[in-house]
Amino acid sequence: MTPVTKPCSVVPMKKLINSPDTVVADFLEGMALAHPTSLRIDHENRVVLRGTPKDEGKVAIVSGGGSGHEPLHGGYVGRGMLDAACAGEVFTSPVPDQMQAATKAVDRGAGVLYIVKNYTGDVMNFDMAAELADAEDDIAVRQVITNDDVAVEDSTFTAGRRGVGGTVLVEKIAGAAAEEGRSLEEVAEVAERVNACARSMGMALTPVTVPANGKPSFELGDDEIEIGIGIHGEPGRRREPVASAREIAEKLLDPILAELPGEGPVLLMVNGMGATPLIELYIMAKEASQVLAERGVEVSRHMVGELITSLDMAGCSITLLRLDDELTALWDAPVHSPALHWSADDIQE
Amino acid sequence: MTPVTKPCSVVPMKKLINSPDTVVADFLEGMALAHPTSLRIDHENRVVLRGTPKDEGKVAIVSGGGSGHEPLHGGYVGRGMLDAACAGEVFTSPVPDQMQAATKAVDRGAGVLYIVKNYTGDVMNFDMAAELADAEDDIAVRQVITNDDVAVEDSTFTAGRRGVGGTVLVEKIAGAAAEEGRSLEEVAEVAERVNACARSMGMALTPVTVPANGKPSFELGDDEIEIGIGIHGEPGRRREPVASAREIAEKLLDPILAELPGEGPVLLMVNGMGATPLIELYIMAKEASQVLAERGVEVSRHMVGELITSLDMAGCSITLLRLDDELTALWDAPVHSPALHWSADDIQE
Amino acid sequence: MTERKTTVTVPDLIAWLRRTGELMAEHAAELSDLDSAIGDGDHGTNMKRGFAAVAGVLDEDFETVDALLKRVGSTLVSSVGGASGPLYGTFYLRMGTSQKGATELDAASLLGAMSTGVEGIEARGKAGIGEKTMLDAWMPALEAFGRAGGSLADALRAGAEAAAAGRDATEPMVATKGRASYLGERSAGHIDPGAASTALIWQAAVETLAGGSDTGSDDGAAS
Amino acid sequence: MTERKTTVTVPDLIAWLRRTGELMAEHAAELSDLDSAIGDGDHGTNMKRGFAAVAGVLDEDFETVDALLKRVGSTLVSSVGGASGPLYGTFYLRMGTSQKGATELDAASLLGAMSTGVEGIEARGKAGIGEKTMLDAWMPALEAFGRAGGSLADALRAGAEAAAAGRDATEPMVATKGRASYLGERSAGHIDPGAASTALIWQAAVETLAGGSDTGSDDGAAS
Ligand SMILES: Nc1ncnc2c1ncn2[C@@H]1O[C@H](COP(=O)(O)OP(=O)(O)O)[C@@H](O)[C@H]1O
Ligand SMILES: Nc1ncnc2c1ncn2[C@@H]1O[C@H](COP(=O)(O)OP(=O)(O)O)[C@@H](O)[C@H]1O
Ligand SMILES: [Mg+2]
Ligand SMILES: [Mg+2]
Ligand SMILES: [Mg+2]
Ligand SMILES: [Mg+2]
Repeated sequence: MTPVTKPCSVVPMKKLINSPDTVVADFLEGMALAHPTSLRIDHENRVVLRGTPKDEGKVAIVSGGGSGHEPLHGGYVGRGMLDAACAGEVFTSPVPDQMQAATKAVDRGAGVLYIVKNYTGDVMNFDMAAELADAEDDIAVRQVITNDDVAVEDSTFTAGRRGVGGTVLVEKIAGAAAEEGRSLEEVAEVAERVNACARSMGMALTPVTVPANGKPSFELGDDEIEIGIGIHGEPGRRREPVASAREIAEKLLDPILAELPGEGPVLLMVNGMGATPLIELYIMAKEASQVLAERGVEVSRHMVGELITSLDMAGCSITLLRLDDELTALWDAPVHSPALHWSADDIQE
Repeated sequence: MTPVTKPCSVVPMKKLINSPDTVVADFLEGMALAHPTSLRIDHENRVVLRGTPKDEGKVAIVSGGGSGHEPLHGGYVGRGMLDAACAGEVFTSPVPDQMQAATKAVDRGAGVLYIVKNYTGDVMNFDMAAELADAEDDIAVRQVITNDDVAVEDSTFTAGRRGVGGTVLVEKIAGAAAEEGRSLEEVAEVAERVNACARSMGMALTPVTVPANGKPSFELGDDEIEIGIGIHGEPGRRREPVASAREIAEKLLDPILAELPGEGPVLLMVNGMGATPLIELYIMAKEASQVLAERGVEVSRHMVGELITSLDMAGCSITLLRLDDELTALWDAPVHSPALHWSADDIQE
Repeated sequence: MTERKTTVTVPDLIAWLRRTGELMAEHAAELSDLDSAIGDGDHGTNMKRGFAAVAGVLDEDFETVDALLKRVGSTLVSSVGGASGPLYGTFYLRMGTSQKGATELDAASLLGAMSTGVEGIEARGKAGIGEKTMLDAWMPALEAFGRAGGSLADALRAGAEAAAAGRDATEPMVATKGRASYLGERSAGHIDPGAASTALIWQAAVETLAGGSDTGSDDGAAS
Repeated sequence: MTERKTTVTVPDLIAWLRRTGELMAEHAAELSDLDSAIGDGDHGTNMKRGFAAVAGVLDEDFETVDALLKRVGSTLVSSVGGASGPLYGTFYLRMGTSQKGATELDAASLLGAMSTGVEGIEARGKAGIGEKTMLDAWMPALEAFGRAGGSLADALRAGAEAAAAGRDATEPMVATKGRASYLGERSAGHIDPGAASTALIWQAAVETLAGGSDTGSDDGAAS
């Protein structure tokens, strides 16, 4: 008998999944089971919808993108925020059919706003969907492209700044504006304004492993961090030695502040990239707050947590949004989604 | 000139911290800055308190334990849940002085319930605090020790089952009971009942690195997982090859179901250990729901997220709580804490 | 030597698309590796998924070239996502619409159809030559195909060789479109994954449309 | 040979506590490593932090043994946390209260004081001998100290040797108390960290209370 030789050993992935092929379908089934009444999921089209649609005559908001950024976008479907989220494959834009199905499902006669992160694929797929909505379904669609990532320095020689953390803020505030009964034009305008007033930058302690690839997206030494990363395992602006929370806060905030328009108080969002313990995010929130205080920037609203992630990447991003009274009031308005939740009787801060 | 020899190179830790010594203090400062009105933090005693104390005449609830399990416990301070949380050093029980300060701060004349996870250190430190409260401050104190971890099999030859995921449920439900105005006796009774009806089990994909140690708490091969781990980097019941989400759900649920008392519907909690992406937790929620359906167990409430963690450990735990009408109503009652939040007008599910 | 082909029929196109799908599946890991270096590491799985979906519709009845290609294009649009889905989808959609009612294509109309398809890629992606995208394989390939003269087979081989050369020529380029553009100078030194998948499409064309068993071009994807 | 000591004064006790703190700091990594194997890896930092806090109060004025030891005990309780905080804290608290008003201790009263302290550990932790805890170092140490006869120095050395032996004897034990008990049989094969820190306390006692420069015992912590 010839001895059985072990095939070139492939180390199985350390992930709570069944198979790389079923990640998105399984995830959506889990969401449906975990939120049986507040969400409704169209599994065929991979669209997450509110359990109870919003009132007739209000603008609906659709977002979506590649999966792997949870809770974005499905976790933000709910009263006061999104009406539908289209889940693409991991790190791959959804296809126009999904947006078309979402658009038809959520339109309440007042039109639909698409919130799209600025990636070539997302922009093209949402574009095609908007063309279809217009041509086939006669539904008014407006699009807002978010592009808040200051890590992309030279937007004339690139596909333009990426949409990252600011997207969460656009979705929240546009959602509140739509809930107020504003017109499609007005909701799009406020969404544009949030995007124009938001700037972000991220960093990674570790790369990300896409289930379908099974290996890290880039190599990072034990004593290295990557500054200016995106949310798809793209390498960043530069590689540096491990630094303290304080130093990292400065490395992220200084380029943000250099490009943040306007004056006055800001919203500070400290976001974990997927595998970052909450205790570390609060430490980053402290350092970021202190850096801002030293720079003379008043922080009037805070949000800390894993809000827009990159699978199992450890690291964080910081987003600043320049606030005014209108944006503040829309921010404070109630929101009832799985991942973002506050009510009228909460004191905002 | 003699060449400068590099000292035995210590790889800096990949964590968003300033120094292992300041982790807890920095974290609490971050919490204070991020929640300036809803929380108040006594930095000297490391106690997280509600921004607005509850009404006079209601039972107050104090919990606490080692840090590193965020959002537990500080993230659960708020209306409908805890009145105060005492933060120990990382993975180290707080000291009696902290509980004493918390007790004095939160007592509204109706006594204080301590919710304590069953670890020798926690039990002894809370015991000493209860003795002090009684002797020095004349405040009525009752204690509930949570011990829901079925990974600890032989509780007569051990310090007894550990308190893990069930603790979150005890804190939520006791908090709701206290908010209703029940007596200390009654709140303690319902807390005991939740603990008695809850069972948990956890698993790790990776070990945990305590900042003060700078190295992983145990070694785990690239193709190994650890079943039956605790939340302090303790090794588990046994080591096994990497398995699918479905298989892991069975490995955790079968021992839980073997020890879960009673009949009827359950609350299913799927918890991430600190470095687990939400997409994976929802996949686990799907698999757990399906295993339970096959075992004939009805799931009437769900909670999915990072709720009781172990620093940067990747992995998950499952907790089941056998529900009845009273526990269900208390579960559904509003809660307004940084980490757990729903309001009276949310449809529970 | 086998019979010399001068036209491409609907079954020929189906064979081409089927072979394309096989090559995408074979080279999926390679394409994703290229994409990991300068993008998000999914180009191989995207192409594999898309052409698997295409293979699923190839058994339907197609009377005309445009019926087939439009079905292929919309299948890609509906199944790929990302940047490559709308781009390749648009390619086949436009390629089809340019040949309304045709049941076979000679070399000239094949060139015309593909040119219209590539114009669709340009219109959708707003990129031009030298931006380190799939266009850097498409454009030289079409040019070589048009210039080749001679037989359809020779023209296809010339196109495939130019596509492979165009693919390789993306290596030193600095990307200014798509995800790779975020890397700036760091994008140089890597082959563009979309250019590599385009070279595979041309390899499949040679293998299926040129007639005979000649597989002329090199292995199509970068090693 | 230096003068033979027969009693322990308040300054002697202060020297003992200071030396204990030094040893805890020196051996912190070792103690935490022992704790990582069967616990949560913090025993070294816990002890280091606690005795650093103790060192911070040793400069206060202490007239009596009980004033000093009660202050030490409550400082440990207030600064250590975990299992070891209340246990070691209780030890010094009870040791102090057993000697109300004393300004120095002879061998017999030192033994009595420490025995009362250890009873406090037993009462607080509800453990007994053989459960793989610090008691497995404390109990043989006290027994050897009591049995030793001879000089205070000899008794201390006998105690320290027995503490070290007791520490080593925890290695094969299966823990049934504390965090290590969760490991069941897997707890065997590792020295108990609390027993190791107790052996350090005895090592410090020999170095500071026995008189002379004799440091008799071995290095105190397991290697
Ligand atoms: N604007 C564009 N025009 C033409 N081709 C492009 C453009 N943007 C990207 N591409 C092509 O798409 C390829 C990436 O496809 P893929 O990885 O599937 O999508 P994504 O970038 O969305 O992950 C690139 O290698 C490039 O060839
Ligand atoms: N019930 C007990 N009685 C006596 N000693 C105990 C008991 N439980 C634990 N210990 C001791 O405490 C030591 C652990 O202390 P430490 O690591 O500081 O606390 P924790 O276990 O809370 O992390 C153990 O090695 C053991 O010697
Ligand atoms: Mg992609
Ligand atoms: Mg501990
Ligand atoms: Mg890609
Ligand atoms: Mg310990």
